[in-house]
Amino acid sequence: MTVGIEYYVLLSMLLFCIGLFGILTRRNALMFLMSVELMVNAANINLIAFAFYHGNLTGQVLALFVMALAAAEVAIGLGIILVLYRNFRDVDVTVPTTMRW
Amino acid sequence: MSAVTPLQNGDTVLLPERIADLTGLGEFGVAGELLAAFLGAFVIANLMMAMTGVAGPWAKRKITAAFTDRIAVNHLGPAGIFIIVADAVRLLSKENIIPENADRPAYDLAPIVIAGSALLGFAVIPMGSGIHLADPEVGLVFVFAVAGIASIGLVMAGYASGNKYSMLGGLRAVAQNVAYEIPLVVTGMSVVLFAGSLQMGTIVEAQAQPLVDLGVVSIPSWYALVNPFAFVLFLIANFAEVGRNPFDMPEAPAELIAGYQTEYSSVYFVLVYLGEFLHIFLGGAIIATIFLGGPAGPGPAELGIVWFLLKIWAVFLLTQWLRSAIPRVRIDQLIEIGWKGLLVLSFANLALTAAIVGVIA
Amino acid sequence: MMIEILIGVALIGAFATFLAPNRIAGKLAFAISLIPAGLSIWMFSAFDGSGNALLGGDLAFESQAAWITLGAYDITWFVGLDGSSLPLVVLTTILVTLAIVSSWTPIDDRESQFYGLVLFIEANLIGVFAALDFFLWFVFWEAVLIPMYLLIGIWGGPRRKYAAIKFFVYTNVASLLMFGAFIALVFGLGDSVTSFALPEITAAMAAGELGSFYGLGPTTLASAVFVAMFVGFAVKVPIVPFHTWLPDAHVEAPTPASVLLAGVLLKMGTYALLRFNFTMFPTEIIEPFVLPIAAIAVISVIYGAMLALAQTDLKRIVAYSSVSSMGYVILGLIAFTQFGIGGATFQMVSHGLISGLMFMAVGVIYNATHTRMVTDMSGMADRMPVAVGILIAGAFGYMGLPLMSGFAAEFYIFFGAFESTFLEYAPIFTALAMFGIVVVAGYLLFAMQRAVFGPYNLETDYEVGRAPLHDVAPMFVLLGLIIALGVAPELIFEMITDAVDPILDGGEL
Amino acid sequence: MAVVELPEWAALAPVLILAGTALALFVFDSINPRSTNRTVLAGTAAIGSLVALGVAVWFTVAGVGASGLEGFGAIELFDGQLVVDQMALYFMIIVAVVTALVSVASYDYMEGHTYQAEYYSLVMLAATGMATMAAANSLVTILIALELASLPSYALVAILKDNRGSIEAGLKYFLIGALSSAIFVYGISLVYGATGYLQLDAIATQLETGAADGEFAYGGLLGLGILMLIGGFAFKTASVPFHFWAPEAYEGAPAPIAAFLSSASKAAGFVIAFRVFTTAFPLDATSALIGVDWTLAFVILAIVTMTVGNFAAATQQNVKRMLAYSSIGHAGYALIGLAGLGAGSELVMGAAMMHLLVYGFMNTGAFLFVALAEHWGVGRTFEDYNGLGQRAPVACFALVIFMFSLAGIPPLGGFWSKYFLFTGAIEAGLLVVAAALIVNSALSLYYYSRLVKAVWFEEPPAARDSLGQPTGLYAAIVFAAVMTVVLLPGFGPVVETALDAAAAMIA
Amino acid sequence: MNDWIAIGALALVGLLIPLGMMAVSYLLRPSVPETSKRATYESGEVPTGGTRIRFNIQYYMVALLFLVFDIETVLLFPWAVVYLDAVESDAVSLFEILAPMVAFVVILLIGLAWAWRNGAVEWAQTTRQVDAEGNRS
Repeated sequence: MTVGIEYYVLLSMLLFCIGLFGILTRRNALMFLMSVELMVNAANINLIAFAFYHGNLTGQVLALFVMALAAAEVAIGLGIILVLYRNFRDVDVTVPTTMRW
Repeated sequence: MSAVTPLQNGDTVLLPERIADLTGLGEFGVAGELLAAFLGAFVIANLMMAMTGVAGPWAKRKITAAFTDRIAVNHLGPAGIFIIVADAVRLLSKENIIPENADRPAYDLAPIVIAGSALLGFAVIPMGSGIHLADPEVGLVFVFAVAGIASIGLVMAGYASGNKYSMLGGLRAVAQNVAYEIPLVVTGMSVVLFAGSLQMGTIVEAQAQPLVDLGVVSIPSWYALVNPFAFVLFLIANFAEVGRNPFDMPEAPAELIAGYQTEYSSVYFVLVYLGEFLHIFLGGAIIATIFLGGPAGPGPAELGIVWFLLKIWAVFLLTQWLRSAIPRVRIDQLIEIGWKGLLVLSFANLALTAAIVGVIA
Repeated sequence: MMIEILIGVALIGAFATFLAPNRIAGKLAFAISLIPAGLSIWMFSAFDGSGNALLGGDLAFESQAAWITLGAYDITWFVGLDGSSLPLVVLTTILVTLAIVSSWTPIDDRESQFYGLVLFIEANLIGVFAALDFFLWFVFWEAVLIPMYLLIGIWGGPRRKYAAIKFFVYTNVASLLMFGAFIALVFGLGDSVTSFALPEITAAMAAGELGSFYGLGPTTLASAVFVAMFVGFAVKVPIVPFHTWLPDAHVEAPTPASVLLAGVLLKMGTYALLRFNFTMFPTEIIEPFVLPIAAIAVISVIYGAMLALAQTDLKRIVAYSSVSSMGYVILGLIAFTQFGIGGATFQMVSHGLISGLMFMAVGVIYNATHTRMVTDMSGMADRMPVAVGILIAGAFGYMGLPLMSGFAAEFYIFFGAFESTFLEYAPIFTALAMFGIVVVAGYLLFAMQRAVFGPYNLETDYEVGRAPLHDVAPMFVLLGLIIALGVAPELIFEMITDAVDPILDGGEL
Repeated sequence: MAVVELPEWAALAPVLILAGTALALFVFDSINPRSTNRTVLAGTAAIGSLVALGVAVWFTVAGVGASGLEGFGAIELFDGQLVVDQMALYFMIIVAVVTALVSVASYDYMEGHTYQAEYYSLVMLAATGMATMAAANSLVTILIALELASLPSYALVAILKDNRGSIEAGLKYFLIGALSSAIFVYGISLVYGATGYLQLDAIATQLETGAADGEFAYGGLLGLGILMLIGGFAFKTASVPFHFWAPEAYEGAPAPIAAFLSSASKAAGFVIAFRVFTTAFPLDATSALIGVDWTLAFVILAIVTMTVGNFAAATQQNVKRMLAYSSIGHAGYALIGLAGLGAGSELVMGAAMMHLLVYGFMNTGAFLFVALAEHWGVGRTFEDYNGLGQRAPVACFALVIFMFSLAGIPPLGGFWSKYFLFTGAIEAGLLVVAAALIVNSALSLYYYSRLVKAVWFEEPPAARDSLGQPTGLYAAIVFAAVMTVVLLPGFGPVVETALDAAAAMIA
Repeated sequence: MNDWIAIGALALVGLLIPLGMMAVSYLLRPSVPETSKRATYESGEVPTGGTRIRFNIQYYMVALLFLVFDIETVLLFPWAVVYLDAVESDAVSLFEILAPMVAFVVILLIGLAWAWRNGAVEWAQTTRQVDAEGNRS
């Protein structure tokens, strides 16, 4: 009762594309973060599926690390978004344009 | 340390298989397996629902009354036991008032999440007498993870209600959960150091080894006895985690009306309320499993479920006892106890345990 | 070790001056610059080399040390002097000393930086003339640009920014072209060379080791490289049509910078032409280009002179006349005779001295009048007899008055060009170039007549008095040198021909 | 050989020292919160990075990681997750140097900032990440090190939390960084899926056997993965197509941080790119499997990056932004190191390494000059810099050195590395790239000399207060300038080290 | 039989029971719509202001701190699982097993100490504390 590896890859690619789509269309910084998380988790699905497929644990271990890194990234990101809100009164990523040329 | 071989699936007979064997569903292949699993799940879920049913409307009142020297429910049935049915009917047939500011899908989902997450946690708990739904290798992590989902339910409830008090209650719930989750998990980890596995079955089995053999009486190596420090830490963290006294900040009626459940009524309220009790029992089940030897106890193995329920109820009793005996801490004290006290202590415990395990081996 | 000492003294001096307080910077720089000047004169007297540096001659003051190894190629610190480079080194050190002295009056802002840069230029100029490893040479070559860029840009006249950038861009693009070409050449030589030492490359070229490079056959490659390098150096020289940066740079540069620019920097170009294009390449590569080069040389001579004729700015006149003078040098070089190349080298020295003198004289007048316009300064002869006298003497030098070094130089060049067998129609070219002399004489006399004689009509009557001694003394030194070389050209000419002869032998002429 | 016998893990000493310094700063701040004792904090950071530098140099000289009779061979740690070889040490040196310069310069620049200790410890943490990147030998460690370098950097860019520019810069840097790291992770997962390994040499072995017996079925997956990995590198090195963040981030960030990011972070990005593409994806096997020669991607990236960077730089009015774009241009130059790998010669990659070292001095110096200008408060555009040379000749002279070195003019260190890149490109047969290098260098001269012109030639605005001479900034700038110059005569050891390291990687 | 099938089944049951209860309640309960019923409950007073209130920044600090430590426990669990086996096998010394974890935890504790000292887990600050803070910097 094993599911073929290609389905996992398809799933993860779908997730990745959803994330990418979110990044391209959303202007809210929080939404952007969430979309990025989707992309990272797509990678995690891949890693775990492939780890199972290849029969080694490397992928799973990396998936753990990736989760940790994603969490750290979110922590930093939220901090930045917080100061962003404090300075610009908005979390729309297109609002800060003090440096456009 | 004696060699504890991690159990492989099939070493113990799990509930679904038992059902499959009994009913002959095993012959129907995957569909039969699914059906058997479903039946097993149904049994366990109903067992737990029944227990909360007993605990919520009846036992809680009785215990509190006993502590405060009152009588409490006593009209319906022996010792008022039928209040359970009456309350159930009463609550289910009440009008469901949904506040106008509610954020609808989240508002409706929150009770389901709160109740469902607690139920799901019981999947990996070995309750003895063959009542054990599943025994995955990552059981302990699974149960922590599933129990953690409740915070999402709480914050959803608090946020979606559109009420300031609910919002604060939800936030407090999260702050509290996150503050005590780590001591909880880290202390749980010190058990893993002893057992060398995350599988619930293995952890229980490891506790069956005799700690001290006094000839007639053999004291089992329950981790509560082996590592009482960890046990106490875990107990405290667990109370905070399930939001009981003295850590019942999220709903603190005196401050926040009823916290995140302020705006809930009718069946939604029932679900939230039951969910909380389920969580208390889940916490008790975890404690029982990883510190109190699970279903172990004197007598034949078939009595496992009895011993197990007894242990859960003991923990429940303790929560109610504390509810009556100890005042609530302030929110700032709560956070500081968590971060500055329990967290550090739990790490100390972990390091100490690791050192002891290492030296013994 | 002598060359290292020269460069080191100048470099350390530059640094010390840069950090010194403005008040004493000028004196300090002068004192420091006396050391290389004195040393180089001693080196001149102690010169014991023979032959051409690139063609296996005996080098004076040679020293070589490992620097960087890049794959198959060694890049070394390799310096040494032969008869053609030593006079230029001496010219450099002397002119720098004099330029420093002549800056005392006009430079009154950020002196320490100014003198620091001048000494820095000196160090690099010595390096350019002494280096015998291509990379080393190129480093010095380019290192001259930055301080000169700053000198023009900071202390220059009203249009200094434009002039500085123009100078910088022209010379840099030219360098890039030349550099790329040379690298292509070395790659084309492939395994036959193991270092960037110029003698080794020359030997390999002579031995016909040139292979193909990116599909270019040896001959094509060599020709392309020859042209690219010629163009690269021509910008520096400069010759028509690459000369347009020169008037701007000269006019806008402060007097001492002009002195160095005209006196030494231009010689870098001609020196490089001599060293690379006309020494390194076999004659059969040069041959197709002889006529065009000669034509360019003659055009430079005449066109430069004509342009000078049209100018009213005294500095601009001198600048254009430099273009003209450099045309002679090219003509002498392409003649490929002992007198031609030797004369060209001699002209480098001579022109360095004369143009330095001219610029100094103009500078002294400018210091007093704050104008360089020929029309404005008429009648100056009365007010500043010494400066004007020297200016006129310089002009005569330019014109090639006998007993002045210009005469000797031009004589050698014409003689060499005339007798050239390498250059077809040599007499015609020579004659045309000689016609340039007439124009030069014409415009200089014309300018002098307008500028310094005639009625005094400076609109604002400045307090024009005698120039201070330290302004005038350098000019006398230069004048002395000019006359000395004019009277006794063999002072350096023998040395030069000694270095030039191997080229001609190698060139099988 | 080495006088002292050290245990194997000691090979990581530079990294450990950097990490230890970061922790020491945290401890200091915990004991003494919100301390503004800048001397102690900046001093600790500077000393820590200098010690790391010293150790790295010592190791290099002693031959740690070097192959051959003299050396000890590459030291593999943690089952080859980390490897300390010459290249690792080489890049640790770059990182440590830049960190030291930045720490010293920050002493003055961050004066009056509330979160001093945080600032320095974040710098040290980022430096630790970058140094680890130099030694990372597996996609796991690479990812972790990359994030360890990136996360503090995001915070550092946005550390001026009341400055809208800084916040905006931090936000943009973070958003693009997060996106690119997501893409990078996905790329890793695809490569892992195609090969089953994350360790670089294991991947290579897998690919080679796969190419040999023709049973490798995941060419497409691998190709896509490699493409995504390139995306991650492009972000870290500020190359096209992930370069958008650079101008904004550098402009908004505190100038020392901009220096740090544009020099050390870029170098670190390149070291993993070098290592991954030389170790994990052997050219022949990989191109046989994915059907395309991956150097082609770098050829295109190199040309586009240097052109985009230089052309954009030429149009800027803001000095910091100009430097930012020029830094993109320089990423393009360094990319030649990967583009030219097809020839199988170590020269071109070695040249890129040399360029990154020199760049570490000259670019850091240039940004620190901007830091100095910001410290003076003279403004940000070219016009605002007018006439600074009259007031601060030493710093402005250093600026001249940096600018001309960046442009690649001979008497300065930048000339060598650019020349080596040029020869390397020619040797690798990339005539187009070499031509692009030349053209772009010529173009870059325009805008670099423009700054020199502003500082030295233009008249200063009428009212300008006298300019202070902050010790730390001056020391850092002068040191960077001296090194930029000294690298010209002293380039020999650099060349040897870089070429040895590159040769060891390619072999 | 796969454990996860059973767990999935329980998840399904865990979903169905609440839904079932909701369905039963839906059939039983009355519906008497009335506007004032649906108003937000604020102790019987007329509700004031919005619900999206500003709350203490400390919630955020704590959340971030949690993120760090939670992830850290995730990374510690694998270590904890193999610890016993590693101790019992003689291949590695106790130090080698213990040291990485201790180093890891120590780094985290430094982080905690830092957060502690910098007031990240300080829930409420009195005016005096805030003043002292101001003087220190």
